[in-house]
Parts: sequence; C-alpha cells; structure tokens
Amino acid sequence: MSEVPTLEAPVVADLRQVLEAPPETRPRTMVLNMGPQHPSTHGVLRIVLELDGEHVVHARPDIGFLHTGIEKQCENLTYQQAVTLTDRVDYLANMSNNLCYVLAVEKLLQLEVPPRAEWMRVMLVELTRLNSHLVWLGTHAMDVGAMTMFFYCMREREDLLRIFEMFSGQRMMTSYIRIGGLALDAPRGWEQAVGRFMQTFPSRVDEYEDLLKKNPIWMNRIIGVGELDVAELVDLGVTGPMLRAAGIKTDARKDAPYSGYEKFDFEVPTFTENDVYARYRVRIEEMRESIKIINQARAGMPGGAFQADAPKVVLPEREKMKTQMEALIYHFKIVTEGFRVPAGEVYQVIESPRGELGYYVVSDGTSKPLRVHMRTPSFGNLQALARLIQGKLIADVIAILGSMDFVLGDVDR
Amino acid sequence: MDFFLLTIVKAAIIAFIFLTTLAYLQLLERKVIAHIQRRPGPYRVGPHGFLQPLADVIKLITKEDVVPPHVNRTFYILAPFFAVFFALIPICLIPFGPQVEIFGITTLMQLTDLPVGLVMVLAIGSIGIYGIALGGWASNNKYSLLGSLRSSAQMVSYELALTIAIATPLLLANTLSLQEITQAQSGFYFGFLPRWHIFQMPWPQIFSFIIFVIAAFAETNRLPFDMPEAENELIGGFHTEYSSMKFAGFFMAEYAGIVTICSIGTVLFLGGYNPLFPPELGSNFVPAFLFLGGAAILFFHALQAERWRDKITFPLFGVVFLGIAAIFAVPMLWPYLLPVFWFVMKAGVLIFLFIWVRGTLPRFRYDQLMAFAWKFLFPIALINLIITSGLVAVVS
Amino acid sequence: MIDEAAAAHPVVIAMRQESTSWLSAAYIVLNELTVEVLPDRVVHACRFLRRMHQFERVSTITAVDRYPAEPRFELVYHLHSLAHNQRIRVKTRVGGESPSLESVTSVWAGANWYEREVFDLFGIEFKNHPDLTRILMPEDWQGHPLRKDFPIHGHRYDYMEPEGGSAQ
Amino acid sequence: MDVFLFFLFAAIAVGCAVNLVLQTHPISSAISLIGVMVSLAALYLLLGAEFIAAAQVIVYAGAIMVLFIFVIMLLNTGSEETEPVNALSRFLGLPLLLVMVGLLSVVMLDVAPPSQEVRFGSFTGGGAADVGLLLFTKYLLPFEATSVLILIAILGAVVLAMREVD
Amino acid sequence: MLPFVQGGVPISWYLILSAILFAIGASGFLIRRNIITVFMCIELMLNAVNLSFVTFSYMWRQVDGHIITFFVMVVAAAEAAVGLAIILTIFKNRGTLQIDRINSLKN
Repeated sequence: MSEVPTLEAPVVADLRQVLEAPPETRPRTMVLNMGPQHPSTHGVLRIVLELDGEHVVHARPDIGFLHTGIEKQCENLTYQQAVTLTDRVDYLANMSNNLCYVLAVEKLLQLEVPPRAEWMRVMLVELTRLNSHLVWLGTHAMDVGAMTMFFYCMREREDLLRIFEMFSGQRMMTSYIRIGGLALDAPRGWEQAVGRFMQTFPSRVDEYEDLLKKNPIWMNRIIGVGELDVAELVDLGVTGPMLRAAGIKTDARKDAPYSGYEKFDFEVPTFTENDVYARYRVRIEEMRESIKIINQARAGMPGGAFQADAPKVVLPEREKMKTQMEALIYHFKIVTEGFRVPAGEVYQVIESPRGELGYYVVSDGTSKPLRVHMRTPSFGNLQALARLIQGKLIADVIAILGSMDFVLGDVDR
Repeated sequence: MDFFLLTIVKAAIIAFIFLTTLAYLQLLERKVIAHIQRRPGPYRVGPHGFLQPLADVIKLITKEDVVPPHVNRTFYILAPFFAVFFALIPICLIPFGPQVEIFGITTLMQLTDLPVGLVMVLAIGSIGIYGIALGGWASNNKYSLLGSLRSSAQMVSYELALTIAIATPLLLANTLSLQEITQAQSGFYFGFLPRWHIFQMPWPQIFSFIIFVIAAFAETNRLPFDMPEAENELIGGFHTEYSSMKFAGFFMAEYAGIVTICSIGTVLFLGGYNPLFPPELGSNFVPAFLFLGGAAILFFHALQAERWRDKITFPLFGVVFLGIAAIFAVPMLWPYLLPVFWFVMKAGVLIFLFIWVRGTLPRFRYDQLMAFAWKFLFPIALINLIITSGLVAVVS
Repeated sequence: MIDEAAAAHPVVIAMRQESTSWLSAAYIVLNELTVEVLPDRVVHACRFLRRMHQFERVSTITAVDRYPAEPRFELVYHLHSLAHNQRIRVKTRVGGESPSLESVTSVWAGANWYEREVFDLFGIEFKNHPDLTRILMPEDWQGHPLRKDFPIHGHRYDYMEPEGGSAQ
Repeated sequence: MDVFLFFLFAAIAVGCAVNLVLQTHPISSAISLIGVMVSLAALYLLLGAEFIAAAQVIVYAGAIMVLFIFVIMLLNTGSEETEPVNALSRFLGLPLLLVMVGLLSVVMLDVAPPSQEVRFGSFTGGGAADVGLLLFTKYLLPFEATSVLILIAILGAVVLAMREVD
Repeated sequence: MLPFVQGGVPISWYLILSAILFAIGASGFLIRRNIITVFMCIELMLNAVNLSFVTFSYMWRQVDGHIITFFVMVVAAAEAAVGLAIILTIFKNRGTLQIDRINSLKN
C-alpha cells in the first residue's frame, strides 16, 4: 500500500510556462486558473486546472492566500490570550478550535474542569457543528445550482448565531471556552433559547432532505461523483465526514473521548458509497446525532461552578478580589504576566465538524507557549483534492469541492 | 403612406410596452424568488420596490463603461447589440389580438403577420446565439470561452427538440402564420373545453408542450440549463467581462428571450388570445372580477398594515386596481382589451413557471444536459411527431 | 533513555527488537507515547511503524524551534493507527546551517503538504520530496517565519516596488 | 422601393463578402459570411422565396455557421499568418478577377431578358406549401437521397470524432 | 426619382450580384491560407449560386429553383459537418490550419 501514486504528477501547470511556449509545442490542453477569486472555491483557494475540453487533466491547488501567521502569533501571547486567536482559525467552527486548544493546555496544566463547564462545552461544540454543517449544506447546494437552499440554511444559522451571541456577546469570534472553564456563566434564559431552536430544527433537517433528495437533478449531480479508493484517502490524510462517507468509522468523540463525550449516547454515522452523496448523508445524519447530544446535554445540565477551582489559572471573582488580598495578587499576576504552564508537550485531538482537529502545544515552563501547531482538518482534506478531481468535468469539480467542506482560514491559518 | 404611419404607431406602442415589461419582469423575478426564499426582496426604492427597475437603469447607465484591454474590441462591443437586437425583433410577429377596428382603421393587434411567421421567429431566434458566442469569445477570458462553447452546443442541440415540438401543432393548424394558428384554436369542445392545441383532438399536444417548455428553458439559458452562465462554475460565463450597459444588453436579451418564447408557447399551444372558457359562461367578466378581487385583498391588508406607509400605498394600489376593473367592466372596450388580457395571462403563467423553476431546481451537469437533449427529449419529440402526423393523416 | 512505562509498550518492544540503534529515547508523558529516533533513520522507522503496526496515516508533521539549543529543530511526526485506535509521536532532531533530512512522502502520500509547510516556515529541507516549494508564504519570500530568530512582526514589505522589494 | 432595398442588401452582401476575403482572423470572416447570408435571405424575400429565405437563415446562419464558429473558438488558432505572394499574382490578381466578373456579367445580361423586372409581391409561389408540394412529388427521390446523404455525413463526422478520441 | 422608387429591379442585376459574390468567393478560395476561411469561401460560392437559382426561379415563375437551393443547403450542411470534423482532426494531428503546411499525406 505504500506504493501509492505521487500526489502531484510532473508540474506542467504554471500559466507562464504554458503561455510562453511557442504555439507549435503548446499542449492541446487549456490551463484554467480557478480562483483565488471564484464563487465556488469558498474563499481564496486557487486551483490551476489543466483542461482538455471540460475534463480536468491535472490539478494543482495553490493555498496560502489567507495565511495570517496565527501559529507565530500564539508564541507571543500568553496562554489565555491565545484563545482569541483560535477562533480565527476556522470561522465556522470557532468553538471547536477554542475547545481543542483549551483541552490541550488544561492537559498540560493537569487541570480538572467542573462538570457544568464540560457539559456546556459539549453542547456549544455540537451547536457549532450544526452551524458549520448548515453553512456547508447551503453553500454546497448553491454550488450545484440550488440557490434557495442557501437561504433556508442561513435562516437556521441566524438562530444559532443569536444563541452564540447570547452566550458570549459575539456572533462568530466567540472565545467563550477558556482555560479552566468558560468565560462567563451561561446567560439567563439560555435554556429557552436553545430549547426553542431545538424544537423547530429537527423538522427543518427533514425539510432539507425533502427538498434535495426528491430532486432528480440534484441527485444525478452528486451520486457516484468524487469517488476515491479508501486506502488512498487514508494515505492522503483525509479525515472526518469524508472518511466516514468512505466507510471508515473513525470519530475522536468515540475513539478518544474528551470533555465528557463518553457520557453521551450517540452514533457515528458511516456510509460506504464514498461519493458526494454519501458525504452529504453523513453530514445530515451527523446533524441528527448532534441534535441528540444537545438534547441530552440540555436535559442533564449539571449545576455548580462553571470554572475550575484553580486560583493560579482562573481569574478570581470580582467580589473576592475586592475582599481578599490573595485573590487580588492572583488577579494581578494572571493579568500582567499570565500563568506558567509546566514544561512538556501535548497533542490533543478532537472531532471538529470538518474532521480531526489537533492542537500540538509545547510549553517550556514560561507563561507563553513555545509552539502551538494546529493540525487543521481542512488542510489534510484539501490534499486529496488533486486526486479527487483528476479526470472529472468542471461541473463535478465544483460538486466535489463543495463536498469537501474546507474553510480556507482553516487551511492557511 | 397610411400603412407606414400605422406600422410606426403600432411599433412604438409595442416597443414601449415591451421594454417596460422587460424592466418589470426583472423586478417580478427578484420578488418571486425572494418570496420563495423567504426574504422580502427589493423593497427600498419606491413602495415594495416598484421603482427598482428605474433605479437599476440609472445605475447601469451611469456606471463606468469598462472595456478590458485584452478583449477583441470590435466583437466585444458588437456582441451585446447582437444579443439585444435579435432578442427584441421576434415580438413584432406575435399576435396579441384579432383584427379590430379602432378610430375607423381596421388593423390586426399585431405588428405584422407573415405567412411564414413562425419560421421567421425560429430563424431570428437561431441567430440570437451569436450574441452569446461572440461575447464569450471576444472577452478573451477562458471562463467566457467555455461559457460560449457550452452555449453554442446546447442551443444547437435543444433547437432540434424545440423545432420538432413546434412542428406538431403546425400539423394541426396547417399554417405557418401565427395569426392563423391562433384562429385555428378558437372555439370549444362540448361547449366548455377550449380547442387549444394542448387539448385538441385527435391527439392532444401535451407532450409536445412539455418538450417545448423544457427546450425553451435551454434556449433562454435559464436554470436548470444555465450552463453558459453557471456562476458557480464559470463565474458568469459569457458575460464575465461585461459591465454597465453592455451587461444590461445581455440581461435584457435574456428577459426578451423569455417573453418571446413564452408568447410563442402561448400562441402554439395555449390558444393565443382565445379565452379559457366561452363567453356564454361569463369569461368576459373574468378580468374585472380578478382586479376587483385584487383591490379587495389590498384594502383588507391596508386595514392591518404594520408599516405606516403601507397604510397609504395599499389603498392607493387598491384604487388603481379598482380603476382597471372598471375599465374591464365596460363592454364597449371588450374587443380590444379581452384578447390582450387572455394573452398576457397565459404568457404570464408561463413566465411565472420560468421564475419558479429558477427558485427551485439546481443545475444540470454539461454531459447530463446533452444526454437529456439527445437521448430523451429528441426521441420523444420524434415519436410524438410520428403519432400526430399519422393521426392527422387518418382523420383528414 | 527509555522509561519504564514506555519499555512495556508493545510498539517500543517491537522497535527495539527490530533494531537496537534507532531508538534514542522513548517515554510516555501525559498518556502520550513518544519515541525519538535519529534523523537518518526516520524513514525506516516510519516505514516500520506503518508496515508492522498499521499506523496507516500521518496525522501531522511539524517542527519546534528550540533556538539557542543545538541541534535546534525538533521534528515531530504524529502518527495514527485507525485499526488499533492508537497514536504515537515520533521525534527527531536536526540542526546546523542548512538542516535537512529524508522525506517520508514515500511512506505516506499525505506527508507531502506537511513537509512543504515545515520547509516553508522552518526552512528544513526534505530530500526526495516530489515538490518541495513554499506552500503558505509567497514564492519570493525571504526567511522562514516560524524560526525563533524571525521577528514576530515580520519584515517591512514594500508593496509598491515590483522588484527587489520582496522582503527585508 | 424595390431598387432601394436591392441596392441596400446587395451592398451589404458584397461588402461582407469582400470583408470575408480580406479579414485575417477566421472569426471576422465567419461573421462577415453571416452578414452575406442574412442579406441574401432578404434578397430571397424580395424575389418571393419566403420559405427559402427562412430556411437560409435557419440552416445557414443558424446551424452551419454556428458550427463554424464553434470550431473556430474551439481551436482558437488566432489570426492567419500572411505569407509573401509572388509578384505575378499580386499584380494580375485583381484585374483577372474583374475580367472574370465582367465575363460572367456579360453572360448573365445575355441570359436574362432585360425587359423583365423584379417586383416585390408579383411572384408568391415560394411559400412553404408550394415548396413542400413539389418536394414530395416531383423531387421525392432526390429528397430521399439527400436524407441518406445527411445520414452518411453524420456517421462520417462521428467516425472522425471517434478516431480522435483514441 | 419616382421611377427609382416605384420601378422594379432588372432581373440581370440579381444575376450580376450573384456573379460578383461568386468571383469574390473564388478569389478568397485562392488567396486565403487558413483552411476554415477557405471553407467559408466555398460556402460563399454556394450561396452565390443559390441566389442565381432563386432568381431563375423568379424568372420562370417556377418553384423548382427553390428546391435546388434547398438541396444545396442540405448538401452544404452535410459538407460542413464532415469538413469541420476533418479540420478538427487535422488540427489535432498537425497543430496548424495553414493550408500550405498540410502537404504531406503522412506525418
């Protein structure tokens, strides 16, 4: 199995090379520079396509247009401050990134968080999954040409963003999950807000399925499109729904439970068709599973503290700060210098909506991380792009791109 | 010279109404799709966006007219004019009503009636491709080129199915003049069922009609057949490089194409300006009642309007509707208004179908589209033609 | 240096049986197994791990710059076995003026972009890599941003000058 | 009016034809050819050949030329390279062309009776019905032969395209 | 002015127009080097001949000329289909459309 074909065959595809060649030797293929500004690359992805008619002979993705150096910036911030950067990595799954980073640092600190914080984190992360899958569904359907679906999905997403805003004061860059627990306790009335959403949402998922599955044009566009050998998918580092649509039951929530996922009852949906349609179905079923988890979290939400009892890490309450000398000192220390984290390294993996999200945090004992590496799922998944779209029609390229569900911020960091 | 004067007056009237319709069709499309997608659509310019077309026109005219440096200038500038020109011409052959006498002049409610009218419409329609093909090619942009290649192949393929679908009602009508085709569909079976071609014995042309509508979607480049544009694949296809009035040209051509093809469908299959049911059953009062009902709904909503300006605009529109209802209630005006009303209603239903489909269906893939044309539509149209011609031969 | 917990781990046992020379250290900290190998044996170790222990995917490859120390770069491979639901961290150290080591793209095709990223951001060269070019930074960028001696705010970049003003 | 229309469309036709020959880019030539065809269709209308006029536009301008433009765009070869012409053809070409036109015109003037004039509407035998009637009676055999020809042409084109795929 | 407006066109003018178009097409056929343009010149010549057929048809008040025109169109369509397929194949094999360069039977 190690003798897999190399990912990128000999490089033909730079525009200059082809255009500067004399006309006689010019290949019969056409080089199409798809992106970085293109409606269907979902951000600033550039794909240099070599086309024979409408068939892709060769594809070379070009990334890095959104590189903002988050990993470098993290090294210059204290551990708690770096949480705000993790939001910016994947703007559709911000809570998942918060959680993964926070879990990694907590593991280094060997900090236990109270159950309320854990359950609240699970609920919010699952809501984030719904948010991400909704945006995916809308944009994917729009790529295939079903414009209306996009607006329907955005309608539900709006409710979700309102819930996030209610919790954190921010719609997208929430930074709500902090080292040691949560930024704030859950706001008043969150149960009603989430409850209202959960009441309508399951029927909406059915509605989406009705709209799309009963549409023969849509089904024809995605069934049997974008298949690739499972072994090759694994080899290329593809994770998440794409791998589950290929029949491999891998999910960090089950394989290496974190944040108390072992206490929840849910399934990991897998399909074996390994095409765009299977990816769609995996995500739809995941939405249903997320609904189950959220309902369980809502029903069994423990009371008590929302932050760990660790005065050196967690900011003290306002009241204590004014009455206790010790609390004031800790507050001063944490705010000015940050907390020290024992030297060591940890690789924390969670299941983000897009797949395996890993944070590799290395500490040298100071209050700033030595290295934060983000193993983002989009980066790994995007590697398979060149292989997936080879030999396909342009229209299929769009459908496959849509089915991969990458976020360019997540790729370029 | 009377003939020329009359023609010029008729041409002016038709051009004015047609161009206004095109502008408002675009508003209608945006509104209908917006409501399908549960959003209000344009509503800022004028009450409920009624002045939006005007604003759009002003915007498009005052926009900078960019000609990219890498284009083939001649054809780049020529292409939108080609598109608009050939999209606007066919309307002069569409019959909106029968022969009427007005101010002592007897004339057709149609600009001109050619004995080969239908073939002429097809001919002009087939030249219409050049606007898109040239625009895409002259833009010197790969997306545009792909768009125009697709559009050329698509139009040629679907034109075949379209032509065969059109041929069957011609067998029944036995003429190529659009006026005579309409007249051939007047009258009723059993006193209520109109003798439109989709109902006509010996072989109702329903299949033919469906094929016609499907091919019409492809001919006008509308979803689910909007391959040449396919903004998700080809960004804008053939008009990627166009802006301001040149873009507006393509835009207008698309809507003019929709109106034309819906009118042709109405004439060929839906009986043109013939009423839905006989006047003995009261079809002459339908428009008056329709507008009366519209006015009533508007007044009702005005009572419970949430925004203060709706309290003014709703009754205002209600009064306008009442006025139109009053005009339609005058029997003296019936000969002029009723045919136009029925024609507009039928064409309007077809146009609404176009908009509705755009809000509902995704896009075909290019090879699926071609396979659909050649492996499904074309054989069915052919079988339908054979059956129809056989039955017509037997009956006559 | 192989600690007790690690010595009992089946992967470590198997690796020590296969060859005595390639393991320079193995330890389990915070429930995560780390094996350190010599830079010239990385590809062999990876191929062995893939063949014998079904680490069929590489989760990520990255580097850590421990600047004043020498050898300054720590290359970290996180491997994942779907079959055994197991993760392992393989580490190696490289340093010097122009750090380089063998590419593992022959073991996992998916290592391609990760190695390009390390090359781009740390300036570590991978030999026998099919397409070792910059991936995140612009092609004409000077320097390697994730090195500790690269300033945090980067260099002044003159956008107006077409040539020569690429960086620094 | 007849004369005016004739000169208008004849001028367009000749102008487009000259343009067709002089343009170096095939697309410009193709568009010129479409111009020739459409103005010829108008002339056919003046000659009372309604059906043929419509068929001219549909078949020639609408189908054949679309095919040409499709192929030109597909190959996208750019302008034609001009090559040196020898002196004889450069200086004798135009006069010889004029001589040829002159000869042909003389023959034509001889053939056509000068008294006969074309007036729009004086001959209306060119409708669809008349053409169809003749086509399916007197010319039935040639008609069937052309359909076989078309079939063979389609097969030939497909075979050529198929070989290209390999 | 009046006869110019009201009078008819001598039938020979149509024939002369046809001759002019034919001559232009023939000259284009000779001087152009691009296969596609040469092909279009052939179409132009066919069209010129069609015009004379329709004119003769008018002259004799018979529809037969139209029928011949119709057949010419059909043949032209068939010819275009096969011809363009051949041109496509030639271009794919030789990479040029210059008629002088396509002078060997075998590559």
